[in-house]
Amino acid sequence: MTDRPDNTPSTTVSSVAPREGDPKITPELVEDHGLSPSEYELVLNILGREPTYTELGVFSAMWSEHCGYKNSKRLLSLLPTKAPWVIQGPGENAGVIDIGDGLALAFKIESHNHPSAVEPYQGAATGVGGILRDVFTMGARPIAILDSLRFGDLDSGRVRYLFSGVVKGVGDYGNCVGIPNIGGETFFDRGYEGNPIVNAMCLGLMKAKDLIKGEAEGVGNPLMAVGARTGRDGIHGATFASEELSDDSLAKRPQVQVGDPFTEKLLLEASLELIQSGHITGIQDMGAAGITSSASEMAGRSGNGVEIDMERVPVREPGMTPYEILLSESQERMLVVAKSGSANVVREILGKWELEAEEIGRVTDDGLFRVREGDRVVAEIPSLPLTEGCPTYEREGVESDEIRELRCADLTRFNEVDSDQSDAFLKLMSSPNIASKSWVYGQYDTTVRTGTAVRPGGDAGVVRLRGTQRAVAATTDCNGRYVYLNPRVGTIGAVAEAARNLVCVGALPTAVTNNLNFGNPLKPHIYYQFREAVLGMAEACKLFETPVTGGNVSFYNETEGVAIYPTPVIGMVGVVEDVDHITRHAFQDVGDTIILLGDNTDHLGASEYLYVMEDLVAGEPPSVDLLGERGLQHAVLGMTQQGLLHSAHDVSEGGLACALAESALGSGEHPLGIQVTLRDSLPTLPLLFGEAQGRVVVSCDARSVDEVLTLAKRHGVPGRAIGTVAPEDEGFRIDGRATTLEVDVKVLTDRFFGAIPNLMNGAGPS
Amino acid sequence: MRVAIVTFPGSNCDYDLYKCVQLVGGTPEFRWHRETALGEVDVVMLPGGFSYGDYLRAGAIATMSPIMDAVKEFARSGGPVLGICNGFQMLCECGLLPGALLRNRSLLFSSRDVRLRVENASSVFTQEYQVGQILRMPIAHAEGNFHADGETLDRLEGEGQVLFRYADAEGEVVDSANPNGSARSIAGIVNESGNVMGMMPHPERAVEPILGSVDGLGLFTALLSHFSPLGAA
Amino acid sequence: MSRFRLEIRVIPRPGLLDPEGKAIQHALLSLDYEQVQEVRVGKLLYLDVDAASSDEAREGAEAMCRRLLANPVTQDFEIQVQEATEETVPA
Amino acid sequence: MSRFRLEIRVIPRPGLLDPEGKAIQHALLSLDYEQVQEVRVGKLLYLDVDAASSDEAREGAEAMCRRLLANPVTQDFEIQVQEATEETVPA
Ligand SMILES: Nc1ncnc2c1ncn2[C@@H]1O[C@H](COP(=O)(O)OP(=O)(O)O)[C@@H](O)[C@H]1O
Ligand SMILES: [Mg+2]
Repeated sequence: MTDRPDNTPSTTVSSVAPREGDPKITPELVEDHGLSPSEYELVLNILGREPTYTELGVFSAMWSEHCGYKNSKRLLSLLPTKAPWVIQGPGENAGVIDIGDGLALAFKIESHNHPSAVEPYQGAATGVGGILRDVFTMGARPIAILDSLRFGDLDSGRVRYLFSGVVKGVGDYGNCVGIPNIGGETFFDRGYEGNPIVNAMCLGLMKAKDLIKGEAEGVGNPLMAVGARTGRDGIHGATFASEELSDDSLAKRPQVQVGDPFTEKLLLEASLELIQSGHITGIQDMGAAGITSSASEMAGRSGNGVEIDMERVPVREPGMTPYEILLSESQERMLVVAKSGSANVVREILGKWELEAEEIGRVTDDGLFRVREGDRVVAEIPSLPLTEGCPTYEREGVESDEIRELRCADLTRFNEVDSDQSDAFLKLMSSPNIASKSWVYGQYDTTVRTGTAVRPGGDAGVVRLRGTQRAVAATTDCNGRYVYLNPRVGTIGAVAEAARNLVCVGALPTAVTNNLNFGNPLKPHIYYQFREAVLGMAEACKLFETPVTGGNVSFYNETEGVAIYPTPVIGMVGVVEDVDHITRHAFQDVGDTIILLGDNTDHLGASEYLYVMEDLVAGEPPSVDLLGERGLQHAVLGMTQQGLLHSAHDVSEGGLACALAESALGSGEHPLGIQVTLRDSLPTLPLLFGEAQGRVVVSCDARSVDEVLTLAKRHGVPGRAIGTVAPEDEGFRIDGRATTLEVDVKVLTDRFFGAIPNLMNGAGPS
Repeated sequence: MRVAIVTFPGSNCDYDLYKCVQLVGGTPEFRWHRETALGEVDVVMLPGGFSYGDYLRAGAIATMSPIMDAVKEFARSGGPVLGICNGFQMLCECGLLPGALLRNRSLLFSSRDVRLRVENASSVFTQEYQVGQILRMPIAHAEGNFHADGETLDRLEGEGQVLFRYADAEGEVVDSANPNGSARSIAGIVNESGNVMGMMPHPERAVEPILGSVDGLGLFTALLSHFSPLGAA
Repeated sequence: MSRFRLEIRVIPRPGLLDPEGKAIQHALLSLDYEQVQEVRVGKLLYLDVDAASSDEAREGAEAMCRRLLANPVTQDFEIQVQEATEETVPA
Repeated sequence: MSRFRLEIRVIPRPGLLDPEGKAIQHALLSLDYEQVQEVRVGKLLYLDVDAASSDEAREGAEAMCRRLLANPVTQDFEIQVQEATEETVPA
């Protein structure tokens, strides 16, 4: 079913002669450009004639999934996007929210899955570069990076190669530009074997009044290409990102884009200086589909036209055709609209930062995207139909029988196990999904800019805002296994966990950016996952009052026909009213009381326990009682604000036992023991390792216990003291009605911190 | 105390250092690498970061900048020069300090808190610390593995030019506490005349409780009290 | 069995951006070495290997390059069997 | 004026630890390339320069190496003038 907006051109398009050497437009060529026959017909309608090869390339890029959102747009419109604090919702380079004190926070997440599968280091590095540019083109200075990563299991040499390359790429780029990494996720499951997920998120800070948009304002204003030169890198990357990976695509892989974080750092400083100078009216990253998308989108947003001359674009290699220049995805480039008469000032500012700025065109009033090569026109397309006219589709969606069977699997046999679980516990603690990720964030500069109050390793990262009492917090969350088994429930869980992570550090959740990583949407069971996930996100974001201000869709994450787990990553930001409220996940003092907020259940479905111990991905994922969850979060936030807590940590993968262990071990510097007694009459495995949502482990001074419990009760949250924090040498001990779990803290420390380094060291790539 | 903070394309701890100097009551001023004069200043600081992207060798290309002649002149005339991280790398590259900084032995960028043992508390930079005192502060580098030949190392130790060594929480200089493979666990050194200092860890990131440590403050207050004995701002 | 020294050059593919080469060229220019028109940076590996013949040594190296030493997406490689030392190594 | 291609090898001084070389050897071993006895890693720089003669090109490169391209504390360098392209470049 196609949605056909009125694409009748408002202005007539002149006829454009083909360039010498252009291939003839054939149905095959059109198909190679990813356009369906009906889409091509639309192109013919818009132009009123046959497109040239160059124009076909332009349509192909702009109407790719990556730029045109053709299979996602309709569903995405169901997401809540408004709130009084939202300054800029979806549609710009990044979302922007008001965070008080005249300050605004710009933030966005973006995927670089396909490039990272082909060349993990450069793919990940350029992913970070792109998201930084999205943020600083809004006029905001980047203050934090998060990275959300997923790979196959680490016993494969290929996976270790991808993992180490991606981490190094994320690190090297952000480190060099000097933006602290404050968090993220790292998840391993065979569901991501051939197709890693690499999502990067960036937060930027600005004065609310300094917001600038990617619009081509002011007819006659010069358009300038700024930053690095254009080379033949990544031509058709946007189309490539919209296709499945096959051996074929590896063979004809496009040139890899190489990142240059040093140039990015200069571009960052120059761009902010440009924006401050008042000499420009618009600025946009040349990201996917390069000059084509930045120029046409800027024109589209302002309702103007643009004219650019390919002969004036600074290129890295001789002999580049307009087609290549238009579609190149060379990194570290920007398109700037200068005020008329300001081109020289722009050049001067860029020159100071040892960068180039070249006038390549101007804003026009005819609503056309016109490309020249010197004197002759090589492309002329109405801007609006190009940027907004991409047909959008709603597809058929049906749950796969196979997955339904897994979801409905009978897990009751696990309720009979009562034996000692100490070994299972240690095995879980050394599962790379639960073990410390310090091997990852130890490669990321987390303290540059001297603002990081909570570093990676806790529930959410926190950056203080100089000159105020406030701080911002951010987290990324999604358990793809949950979403795979039940997309709606799993996605609601991701939103709930993100919000829970934020309240645990003392922040009020305020807004969301999201990265929807899915398989091929033309397959009904994938479209089903996508639709359910979006509906779940919409429901949860409405309830938590965390509007979605932007995001990114990455489809076709498949290798040889097998899709990744559907992975709608939630990037959530929150505001800490007073830095004194900041709470961390580690227990602080021996003798403190440990309190569990929320209820344990007999749920074991979709758990890490089943994956690690039984090699099983099955069962219903834990569901979220949205109202109960909201009560819990208000309660925890209230406790942090009243200074009652010494620690707070949410229960997630690995269940209660692992959450307690994470709090006991902290950063590993001062590990502590615990003495906990659980009186629940629940089967042993779900009690220790079940991943029921809506639970937070907090600790406090014995004198504050009553106050904590009273506050919980006032929010309708079940709460009870379950034990105390013990000295390290007294061990880690949990007594249940039918089981006792006791391990040495030193052993626990070794397992938790040593697991990933051990997997990565003794292991060469293959 | 007037402090010139020299910035290069790719410096990224310049602003942190600026704020830190302000915090202790000094007066920081940025100097762009293309300038040729430092002006009237008491101290010169070379900040951390990735000057020229760390391409070729960390710190190498920056030493070719016009301002470096002025920095060398300032150092020769006895002015205190402090290089942190990338700044330390530059000081070695341009010969103001002996040795070189090689890639970390892990081959990975390393970002974490380390502990330093104060080895010499009589330098103008470390006079507010005690010998044997344990300081905690972050490192964040990929090329921090201090290297010099045996003779040079002996001389550095003999002359008290080693200011900080990596140590564990108890102050033991053990290999497991050495984050990058530095020869003899050296984390910071001073030149023979005692006025040029370089260190890999970031004292400017350990100056407020919210950052997790205030152990870096002493370095800056030491310089301040040297130049403004009354502690004037 | 003899010992061979292999010299392997790993070079970024033409057309690919070489930011390090660019930065070095820029630095050389600022030192007035205006004669420098282009700089590309590659990696040099010396491998000492035991093999029955120089051909065997080279073939081994080619396999290693393809599997590990060079990234086929971004790099080309060249192998030179530099010298065979006389000494015979026990197999 | 002709154009010359210089190949400059920057090699860690003998005796210096080469952790990268060791890591590569280790990785090769784990891929069962047991014939590899030692690995050393250096840097390769290709410079295209204009000069009147191959000697002039070499001298220029030596100066660049001493000033910037190699660190005398840790590195040695070797220069090869690889080829002179015929084409004459305007001075
Ligand atoms: N790729 C990464 N980058 C930065 N930090 C990470 C990364 N992976 C994990 N972390 C840190 O480790 C913490 C624990 O990881 P995990 O257990 O997956 O998170 P959660 O608490 O959300 O369940 C995260 O909150 C984050 O701070
Ligand atoms: Mg966790």
